[in-house]
Amino acid sequence: MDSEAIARKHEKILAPMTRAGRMFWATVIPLAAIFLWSVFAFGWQYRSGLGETGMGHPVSWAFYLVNFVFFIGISHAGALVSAVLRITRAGWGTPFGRAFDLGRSSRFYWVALHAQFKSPLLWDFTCIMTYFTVSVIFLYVLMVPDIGLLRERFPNRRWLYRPLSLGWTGTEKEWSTIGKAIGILCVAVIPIAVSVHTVVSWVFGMQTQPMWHSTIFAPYFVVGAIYSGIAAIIVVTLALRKVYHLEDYLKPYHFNNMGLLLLTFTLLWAYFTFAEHLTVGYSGGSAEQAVLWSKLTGKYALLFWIMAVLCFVIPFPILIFWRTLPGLLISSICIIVGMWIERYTIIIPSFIEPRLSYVRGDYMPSWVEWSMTAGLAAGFTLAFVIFSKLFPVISIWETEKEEREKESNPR
Amino acid sequence: MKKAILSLIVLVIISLFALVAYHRFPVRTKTAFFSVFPIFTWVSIDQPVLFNHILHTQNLNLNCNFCHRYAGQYRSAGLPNIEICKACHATDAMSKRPEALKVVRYVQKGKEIPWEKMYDLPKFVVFPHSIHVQNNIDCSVCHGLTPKKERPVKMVDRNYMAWCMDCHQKRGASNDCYACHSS
Amino acid sequence: MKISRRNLLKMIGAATLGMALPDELLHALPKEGEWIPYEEHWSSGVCLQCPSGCGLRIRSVNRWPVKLEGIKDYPVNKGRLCPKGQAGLQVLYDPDRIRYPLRRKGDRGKEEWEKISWDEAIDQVTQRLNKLRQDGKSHQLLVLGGRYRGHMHDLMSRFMEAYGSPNHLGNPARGSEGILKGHLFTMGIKEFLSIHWEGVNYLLSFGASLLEASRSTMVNLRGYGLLRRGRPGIRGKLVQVEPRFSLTASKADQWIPIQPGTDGALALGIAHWIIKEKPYDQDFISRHTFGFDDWKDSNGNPRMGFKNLVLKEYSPGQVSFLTGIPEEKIIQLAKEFSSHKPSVAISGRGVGMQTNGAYSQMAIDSLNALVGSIDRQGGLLLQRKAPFQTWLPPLKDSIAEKGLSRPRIDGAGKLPFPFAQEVPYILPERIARGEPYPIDTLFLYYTNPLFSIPESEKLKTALEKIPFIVSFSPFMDETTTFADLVLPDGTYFERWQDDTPEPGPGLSMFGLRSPVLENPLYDVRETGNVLIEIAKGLGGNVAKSFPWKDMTEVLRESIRGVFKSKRGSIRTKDFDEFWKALIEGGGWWDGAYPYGEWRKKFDTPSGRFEFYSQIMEHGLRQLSKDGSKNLEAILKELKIEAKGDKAFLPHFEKPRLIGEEKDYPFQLIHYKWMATAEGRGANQPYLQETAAPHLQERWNSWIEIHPDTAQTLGIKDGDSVWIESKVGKVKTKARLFPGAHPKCIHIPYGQGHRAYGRWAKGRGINPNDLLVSDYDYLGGFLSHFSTRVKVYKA
Amino acid sequence: MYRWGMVIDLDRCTGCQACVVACRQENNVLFAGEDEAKLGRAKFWMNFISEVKGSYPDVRMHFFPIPCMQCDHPPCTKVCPVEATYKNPEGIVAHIYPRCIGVRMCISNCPYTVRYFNWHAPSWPDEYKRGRNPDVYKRRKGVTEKCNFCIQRIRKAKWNAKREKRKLHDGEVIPACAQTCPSEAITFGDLNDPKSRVLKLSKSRRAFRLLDDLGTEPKVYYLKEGEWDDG
Repeated sequence: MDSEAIARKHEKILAPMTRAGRMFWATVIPLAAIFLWSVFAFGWQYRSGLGETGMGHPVSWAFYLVNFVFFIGISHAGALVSAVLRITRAGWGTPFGRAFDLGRSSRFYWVALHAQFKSPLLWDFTCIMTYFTVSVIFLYVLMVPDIGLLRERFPNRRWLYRPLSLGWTGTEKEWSTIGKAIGILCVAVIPIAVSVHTVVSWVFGMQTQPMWHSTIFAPYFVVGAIYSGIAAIIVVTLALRKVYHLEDYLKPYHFNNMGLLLLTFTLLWAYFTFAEHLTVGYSGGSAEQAVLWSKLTGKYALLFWIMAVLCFVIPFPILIFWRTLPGLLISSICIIVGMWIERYTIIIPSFIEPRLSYVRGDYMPSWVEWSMTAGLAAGFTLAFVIFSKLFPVISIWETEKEEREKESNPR
Repeated sequence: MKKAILSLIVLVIISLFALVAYHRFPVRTKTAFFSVFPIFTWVSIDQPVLFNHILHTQNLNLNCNFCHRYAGQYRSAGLPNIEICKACHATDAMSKRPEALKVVRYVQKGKEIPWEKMYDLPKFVVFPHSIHVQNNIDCSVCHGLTPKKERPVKMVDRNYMAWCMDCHQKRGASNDCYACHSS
Repeated sequence: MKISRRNLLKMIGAATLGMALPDELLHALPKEGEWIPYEEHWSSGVCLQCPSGCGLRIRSVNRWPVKLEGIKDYPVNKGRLCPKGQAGLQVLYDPDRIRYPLRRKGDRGKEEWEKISWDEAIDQVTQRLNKLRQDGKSHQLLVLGGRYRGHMHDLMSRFMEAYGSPNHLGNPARGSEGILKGHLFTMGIKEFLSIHWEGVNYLLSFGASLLEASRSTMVNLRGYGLLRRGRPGIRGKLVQVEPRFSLTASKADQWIPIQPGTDGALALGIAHWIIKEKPYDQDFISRHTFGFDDWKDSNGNPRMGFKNLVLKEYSPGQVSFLTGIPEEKIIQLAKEFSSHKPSVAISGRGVGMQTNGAYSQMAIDSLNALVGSIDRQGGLLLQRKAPFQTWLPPLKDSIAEKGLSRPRIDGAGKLPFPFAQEVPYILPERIARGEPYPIDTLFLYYTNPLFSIPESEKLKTALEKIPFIVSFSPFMDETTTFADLVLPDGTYFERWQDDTPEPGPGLSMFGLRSPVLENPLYDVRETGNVLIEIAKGLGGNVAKSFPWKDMTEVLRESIRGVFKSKRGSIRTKDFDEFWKALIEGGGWWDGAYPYGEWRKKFDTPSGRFEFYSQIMEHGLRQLSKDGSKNLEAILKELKIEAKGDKAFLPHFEKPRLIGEEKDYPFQLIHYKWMATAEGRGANQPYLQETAAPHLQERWNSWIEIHPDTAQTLGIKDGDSVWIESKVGKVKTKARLFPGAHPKCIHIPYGQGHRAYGRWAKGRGINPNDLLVSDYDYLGGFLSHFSTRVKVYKA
Repeated sequence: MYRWGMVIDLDRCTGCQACVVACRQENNVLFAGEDEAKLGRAKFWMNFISEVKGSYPDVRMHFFPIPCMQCDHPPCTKVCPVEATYKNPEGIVAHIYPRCIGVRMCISNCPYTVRYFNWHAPSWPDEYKRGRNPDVYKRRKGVTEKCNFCIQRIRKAKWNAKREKRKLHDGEVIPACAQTCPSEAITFGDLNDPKSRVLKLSKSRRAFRLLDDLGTEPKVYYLKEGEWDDG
């Protein structure tokens, strides 16, 4: 089949790329506004210092770290789970998100210049950079045949597609090369993605702060990341399906499978959370106890129990008994919000109750932090929306290949 | 097409490398540069009065400490104020050179000479002149030809951390950051 | 920064660029100022952040002072400084200092000023004073002084004498007069006593805030270290008797909570056990005291002695009922106090600011007499004075004589304040009523009554009645805002002044301030010089009474006496050398303290320590002769309940409280803590930012409530509450503090300024706004702790 | 080689906080102001922390001044990605401001919470600028700062000693906090000098270190409060 025919066949996938209706602008403009506002907020913060946030002593890391861990979790889990959907690419921004948090953000590259290998932050930096590079290549390679197709389909966008398509023509040799490349990258991306989140957790786990200094932090964070990642994918896919009318491609059984996966991770997450708090509660020292009780009954009890409800109590029965599309949507949104709160309750209470029990502190995010959080979320979405206008959200050639395989050996 | 991509990649790599090189090995790049173009090592500074060092030190046999009177005891060496100049240049009796007459004019007006500071270290560096003088480090190690020239000149290739550290290492001085970095 | 469109664009630009550019390109480095060689030198001075008078070593770089340290051998502070002393440079560099003489332009208190020259300002004062004098109204000049140091007080007194006005109020001991009166009645001593910390083993403190705001902060802080670990093998015991769990209580070995105002009773209860069980110092009692046993007067009438009174009325059981302290604790204290000699009983504001203050202090002094720890190793030290040369008396002309013969405006020394030297608290009433005569001109020197006197509104209306007010303050404090003319003094780094610490370390000594900077930072002049200039301008005998050119000459004349004594730390051949050494060393001090000079120091009719105060008796009998009232009536007017001999013996008088218990259920006990002790430090950000030790509060005021009390009132930690007394109400934050007395509300003192610079203004509350004036009439001082308040949520 | 250490006698400490103010004056630590202080942004290289326990009339209060502990195994230096902080040969945990990029991991990993961050650029009132110590660098916004045992004093004393070709003797160099302490609770000196007072006190029966079980090996020792016993 020539490319023109394929394109016509998958008009539904390509259609969103040509049409920019009212809905599109209604989405993009507010998102862009929020995003620009956050840029302004960052400019403000850059100018007058990190003091514009609500951080202080001893709460020296707060919202930005929560966001960093949360978004990195979502985007990386996306990469792990989704080879079909390309939602992960919006997560590339997160490594830069880390730079917002620096006192002198203009010097983030000093981490490379004056590297000290003892520091977990350096590993963090290295892993994220590696992951960033690999996943960019991975997703790009996966897209090359589609871009070749698009180059032919949209002549007025050739300036963009031509260099990106690397002169793809779809010969046998090219197919076999790309197959090999994908094979290698598929294997490579998984350990890297796992390592990224492991290292993010080690940034905490290697510190002496009470409740952070825990051995299960690495798997706990990975599970949490995949958990929130799947939820995010479900939400995004459902949205795409609805907006771009992709019902033919995203069938309910896809979602059922996703729901089952989510259910598994609900249980896994609950298990890890229980284990984490049980060990601390059963045997921990006084400093750990202080943090634990501030989470269970103290200052952070409200947040903690909201998190427990959102991450387990609501989604668990829904996922068992009511695995329909609305059910999935509700539970996924609950999980996303809940997981954000989980990151918050991991990071902030340890600062408020530091090891030296005499030190007192408090934390309330400022407008800058709220704006940056909103901006990050908006930017995330915006990037994806714009991306979906430039590239197909579902890989055409993979769908095609799948169909061809089905045709060649029908069951 | 391929060429364009390749050249792009090469450009990115080169600029990355340049960035790293600039920050990581400043002294080496700079010394390499100055070894090829030594002429740029010396920068003459337009002082309000072109002080003739060689005349004062060799012909008149004045000690550096005579004008830079804190060099032996303090962090700063000190720039001469007109009280010191006054000792000789209260009138034009000592010398009638145009530069000397400028000094006389300053002295008579009672105005300080607005010397330009030539060797300016960042504020976070503690450079005690006294210690270096006591350890018999010759002024020219850092100040180059200044004491032996007719015009005030500045040696531009010296004010780098690695250069200081090299020298410290050679002479067995401490290379602890706190030896020089102010708290 | 305003958010305009331009700025918005800039910021977005900055944000985008920010990721790529190093800081230096965006924030160009500030251009280095004129490069000057690094020149360091050290000079000496004396601190004036509190009355301790610590010796200062001042480190200056390029002529600007940058750090303060203590003078190593200075007897007060021995090279150390307290936080207030350390923050001293913020006094010198305060951005809100008055920089030149000011004349009022707008209405009073509106703070609209015009700059005038010094000559003009001094001229104005001189002309006014001259006219007043010529009109024969010289007594209408009133001087309110506060922190006089050294000879400044004498100089001002001399001016007033030569000028002819009796109205000089300048008592530096404001707030603790009760202690002074106790000392006066028992020992005839007019100064505070200090503790021989090197020797003391057992310290019984009746509410003395030793570690917070006591008299001599530094001697006590240093002394505490000595008491604890200063002597190998000996660790002294400190017992703190106080209603509130203060910092001192927390560092004491034992804290004994007591009903406020009953310290005297406890002291007598302890005395009871000591007298009964007889471990007292019989030698000291028999040789150096009067009125211990019953005695007979010259008429042969039997009189009651201390022993009988105490044995009769103050058994531990009775005292326990009064104070709320269990009997066995009283006995334990008595046992320890009498067996761990040298032991000392001391007191603080809590005792000295009650309606029964003088008697309580007498009781506490009696305890010291019982164990004989006065003027002895490890006991209380009596201040020795430096051998200054006295000046020739001022020349008084007929106007002066006439003016001085007028009664004082505050009526001190007459009923109802027979023993007061001065009663500043009564001034608002008297001035407002123009009684006994109106005041024409008021001088304010280092005092801020609008802040420090309760019921300041009354004073405000009184000040309106005074046509001309001159303030010498370096800072725009509350009262200075009401002045017509401000003649700013320099700070203590910018003037010549001697300084005798009061109380100091006991031995005779003085310090000398000399200007640190060549010229004062701003166009200010030290008040001593201004005063001399005014005197010269007045001409005649007033000018002749001031034969000196300036303050340095005054000091040189006085200090010549010290030079001539040929003793102490500086001994030189000629005076100029002595003077130079004095400036460099910061002060002069005697070698050793002469113990046991009771005969010389006790200034009582018997020349002994008097349990039975003959000073009080003679004074009152004198009054009864003059005013034809009998003694009984006088005692009644002084609101003393005791009758007969008991009135002249240490005894317990019930403290009076103002306000009904059902309307105002809590007693207001304010306290001081180190950083904001006197309210003078409120304009120093380093002190404002120092944490209150127990609650870690900074920059603000709060009240302390007992958690149980707060619960019944429905108040939670951090709530904002109203505190209301009969005369006023204020709003502030409530903090729950388990160390607060359940029946009291505690407020720290020192905040609540309405002026006094950017750091102090409008911050927190001033407990003075709540206080109701009541007096210890016998001592003639204001009682600060007799106000009842109520608290409710705002 | 010197190994600087400090002993704080809690039995002597009066809670006056002279050390706190002296440190700020010596090291140009700007006050934060009320609003910033509420957020916990006030910097105290020598901090003062306290705790009140119990109920009336059995109330107890513990407090102590807390400088940087200058750990022998500092947790903070390991985590710095750019090596801006390190333990210098004399045992002082140094922080080099120009290198710092402000990730604040050293702050979060300091179990004693004695590292402070410049949330804003310090803005000194012009008048106060004259009173700053010229030996101490003015920190910029976005860098961490901490106690360094008044390195400028140590450095100066060492220059003097070098001039006279000798070692520093005990008590010759002391930081601003120890220098001002009214009750002489703070002792500073060389832990390698067998005759130094600080070594003797650190071996005292009353000596303990904060969070000793973490294995950070602090070089700041505290001496427990003693008890008065009758007799």
